[in-house]
Amino acid sequence: MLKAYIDVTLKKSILDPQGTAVKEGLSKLGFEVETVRIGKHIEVTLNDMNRENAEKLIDEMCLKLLINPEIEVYSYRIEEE
Amino acid sequence: MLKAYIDVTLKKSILDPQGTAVKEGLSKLGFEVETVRIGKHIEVTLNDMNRENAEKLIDEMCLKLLINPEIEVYSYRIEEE
Amino acid sequence: MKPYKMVGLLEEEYNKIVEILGREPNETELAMYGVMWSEHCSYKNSRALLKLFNTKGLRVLQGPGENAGIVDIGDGFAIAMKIESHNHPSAVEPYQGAATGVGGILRDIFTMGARPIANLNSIRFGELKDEKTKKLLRGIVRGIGDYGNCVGIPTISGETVFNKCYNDNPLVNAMSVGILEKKDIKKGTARGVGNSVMLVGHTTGRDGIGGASFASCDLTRESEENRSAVQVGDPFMEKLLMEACLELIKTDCVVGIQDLGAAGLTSASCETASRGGSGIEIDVARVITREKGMTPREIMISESQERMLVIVEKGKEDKVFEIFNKWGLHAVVIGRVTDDGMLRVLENGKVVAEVPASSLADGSPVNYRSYRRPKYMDKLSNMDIANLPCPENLSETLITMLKSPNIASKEWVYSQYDYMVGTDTVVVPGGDAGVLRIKGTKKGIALTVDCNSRYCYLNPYEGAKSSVCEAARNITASGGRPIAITDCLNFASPEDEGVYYQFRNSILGINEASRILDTPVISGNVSFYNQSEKMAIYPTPTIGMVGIVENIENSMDIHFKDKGDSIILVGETKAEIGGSEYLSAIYGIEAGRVPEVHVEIEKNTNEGVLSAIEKGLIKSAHDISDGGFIVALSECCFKNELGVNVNIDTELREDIFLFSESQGRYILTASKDNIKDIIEIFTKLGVQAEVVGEVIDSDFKVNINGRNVINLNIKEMKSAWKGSLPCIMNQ
Amino acid sequence: MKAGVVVFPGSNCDSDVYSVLKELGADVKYIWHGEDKIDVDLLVLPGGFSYGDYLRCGAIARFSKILEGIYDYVENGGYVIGICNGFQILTELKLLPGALLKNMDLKFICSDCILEVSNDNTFFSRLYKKGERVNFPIAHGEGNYYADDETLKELERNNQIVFRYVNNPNGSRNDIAGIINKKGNVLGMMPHPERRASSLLGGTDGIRLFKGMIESFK
Ligand SMILES: Nc1ncnc2c1ncn2[C@@H]1O[C@H](COP(=O)(O)OP(=O)(O)O)[C@@H](O)[C@H]1O
Ligand SMILES: [Mg+2]
Repeated sequence: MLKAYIDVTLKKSILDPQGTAVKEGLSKLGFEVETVRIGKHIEVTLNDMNRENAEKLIDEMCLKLLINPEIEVYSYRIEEE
Repeated sequence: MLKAYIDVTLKKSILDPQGTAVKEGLSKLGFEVETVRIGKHIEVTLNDMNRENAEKLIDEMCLKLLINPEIEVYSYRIEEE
Repeated sequence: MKPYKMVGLLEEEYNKIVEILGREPNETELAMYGVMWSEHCSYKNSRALLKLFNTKGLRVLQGPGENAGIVDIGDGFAIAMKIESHNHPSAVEPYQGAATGVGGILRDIFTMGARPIANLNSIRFGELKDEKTKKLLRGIVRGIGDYGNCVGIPTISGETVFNKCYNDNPLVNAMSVGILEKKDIKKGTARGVGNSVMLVGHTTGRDGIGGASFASCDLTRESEENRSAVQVGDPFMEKLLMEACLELIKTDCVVGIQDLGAAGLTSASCETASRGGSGIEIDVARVITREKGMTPREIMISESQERMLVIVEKGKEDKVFEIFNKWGLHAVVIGRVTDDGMLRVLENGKVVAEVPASSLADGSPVNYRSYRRPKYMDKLSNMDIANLPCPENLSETLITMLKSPNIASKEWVYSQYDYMVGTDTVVVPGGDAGVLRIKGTKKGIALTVDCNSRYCYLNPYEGAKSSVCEAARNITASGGRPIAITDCLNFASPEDEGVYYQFRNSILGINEASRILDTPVISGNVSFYNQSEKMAIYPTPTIGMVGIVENIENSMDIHFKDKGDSIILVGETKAEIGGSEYLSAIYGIEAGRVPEVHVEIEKNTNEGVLSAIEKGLIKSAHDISDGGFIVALSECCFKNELGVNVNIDTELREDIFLFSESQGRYILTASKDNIKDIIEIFTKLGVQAEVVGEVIDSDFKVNINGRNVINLNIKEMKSAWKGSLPCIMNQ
Repeated sequence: MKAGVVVFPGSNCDSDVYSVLKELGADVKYIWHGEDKIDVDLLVLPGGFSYGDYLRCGAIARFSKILEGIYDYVENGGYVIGICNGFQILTELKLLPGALLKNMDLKFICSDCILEVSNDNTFFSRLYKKGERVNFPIAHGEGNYYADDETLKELERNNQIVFRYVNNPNGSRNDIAGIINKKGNVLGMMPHPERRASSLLGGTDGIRLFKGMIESFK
């Protein structure tokens, strides 16, 4: 089986108030960091197929449903399970 | 600068309603997949420090704020920026 | 460790099980007894006392014992209601703990055949100083909101209280209220040999295994590592399950229906069988599981959420499949009703557990605990508070009071709840009770939850009585006639004699008020062991109450409406600052004699207020509670930014008059023309009522015995009151 | 006018809008998401949490059977109003530009809300006056309207902004509370006009929106 690990984040140009809130939360606990951005992490398990097809499939899923290209970008890696 | 990419997911035994809904959504679009799990993706930029310290720091942040070990687990990778 | 200890049972309880079965229980059976005989499910430490409650009344269609109580509101309609605690899960995972608390209580309502129409909540936290408490508040409020909002049930009222006694043990009491036609009442009963037992809704997973026994122990380190006990809620599934169940109930195929709450399939099956005097046989292999390799034990005690057990008339299963299919939900036949009184669990046809259903449901030993008045009570109630200095600047003191988290506006909380969805909310949160219209009738219902736990700590009997009376005043001020109570009794360990004294006296106090006000207790919940190594919570018997508003056009809110209206103070103000918010917020003292409450007088006073409202004589009504007259007066001004000019003649010291929490009081406004009639109503009832001032533009002026003691501007007061919580939360 | 209120799994303001339309005498029905024909003059996408709003609000509902034909329906001049979750679905469908992000302060907000009518020259808003202030409640966690600069300019230029917040509660760009498509037959808005249709429930500002639509058909 294959497993795709997809990360979805807001486009750089869009404010990420959640990230800002977490950054502040961290700072209250004494952790000073430069920036925090928050997105979604999606893990999809696929039946066996060749990697190329898997990539094509994941791209399609992302563009059709998993992300909204108006506001989000994605990246992923695929591993054998 | 260092950048940590943290993935937070629900523990295996815990229901993931989001994942279930998305799996069904995908299936409606004709994508049949085995499982979908949805979590959070957090990107934290840190000032330069050695890797070991960075790892210690990220572990601490996760346990103190970013996750609830009651229901979530996390993993991360750190890269130079 | 002995196996019975692992499931939380005592040696004598184990021996009793052996006696019942005539043999040693196997692992699955033992686990089932463990969860069912836990405090949370068996009420073993409270059952004896709960029997004392006044549970009967002309309107009561269903008293305690079912998933929710039901009262008749006329016109063929009835109201189902219930309150339940989710304290322990919320302490460990605030968001999911609170969310699943709402989910559970909603299922209790639609199980009865009622459509949920309102949620309420009573939430209690430690001091709002440290980050930990803020995190709890954020998570719990978000959890309650997200769940209720998503299912589409308005959260129309509640209370939010802060006190250091809740530092380690926040309380989350969720209440839900539903409406049904009287003829549609359903019960959690299994009857009719051969009828099918169906499991519907979510799949079954390993989440929440052992939750019931988890809720019955102290919050110690060990439980903080007890990881699988928390569940994740799925409000979307709940919404579908609710719609499907309500649709199903309208058909003729349901014999009984019961939600799966604490102790999961075990409790649902043994309780339905026990209530119906029958037996149930189920095969766990038919249960749809989320994970592979779940054992019968795990399946039987899993507390996976959003599931229901339906007893279906033999041959009508297809109708169930059809309805659940339409909503995209699972429904499977997992067993059948038998007549041998046994709960028999099979795995692929092979018996893996077999015990008398009623022994699980009602067979646990009942503990008659001993109790003793704790020493602190005399010490605290005799403390001399009369000699505290009177603050020099009472305007400043009032501002400090308005900013204190217990008095400050709770908009930060309730604006995260959709309180309007369903378009029936006539009186929104932020006043006394919430009011809903009942479509298709002229009526409405008023709902509130209240408890003054500081009073209960200082004097459990009077405190519990006050809590009932406060709830009744909140209902009355909104134009409703109180008709029934649901209660959630949150206490520390029943094994402590002092705590058991608090518990017993609280019940007696509730009972006295409930009898006199004719508001029977129709459902409730007990939560013990709310304590940590460091401290125990104050006794907190939360009172949920429903009232009928005969004519919804007459429902009332607290807000002053027009300049020139007269302000009437109803009830007598005495030197009663013991246990008050004033002592606590200004002097840091929680002591003294709590205000006396005379339920008969309260009843008369309520009659008067209600009759003034129903005659259309008044424009606003607010009861006086935390913070006394002056705080209540301020609250009436904020929404429409109107001020007051008030003149008081009194023998009491100024601060004591202003902040006394004497019971049985209201602030009303009316146009000058109606004053005579209003005063007459109260005079006839022997209740004190007098005009103390009038509504003016934007100044807040109070004179006592001719001397100006408070002079403030409404905008300034409002920003102190409204800005306080957001400000603290953003720090 | 024939109106249809779509019921998705997880819709929960469906009956609220339905009752208002019904009371005003419209010929209104519910349309189950699994149906495949839009045979009404006005399609209402109600508020709620379709499919739990689990991935993004409206992302899954967009693929419902009933919405397969919506592009043709709109092309042919059929009217659509999306309220709250319905607005989110319309942006996911790309029938309206932009997207709705989490509220700026990350909290769900339920409250009264003052709007200014920016365009009174639409099928939906014709009974209001430009510049008029109305109170429609809001109740959403993700109502923060986002579109890129280019799109915003175009919305302004074409007068597509119908309602604006007077005190922006959620961070929406250009205070946008409701927009219409270029053609003028699809309106999306976060506030709930159906919650202001009775003086018992706080006011009747919202009722003119529904009246306006119904009267257009007379
Ligand atoms: N947790 C909550 N959920 C919903 N509404 C709340 C909550 N907390 C407070 N409120 C609202 O704020 C009002 C004022 O709170 P409080 O001062 O405790 O009222 P009261 O003393 O009249 O019971 C409540 O009546 C209720 O409408
Ligand atoms: Mg009150």
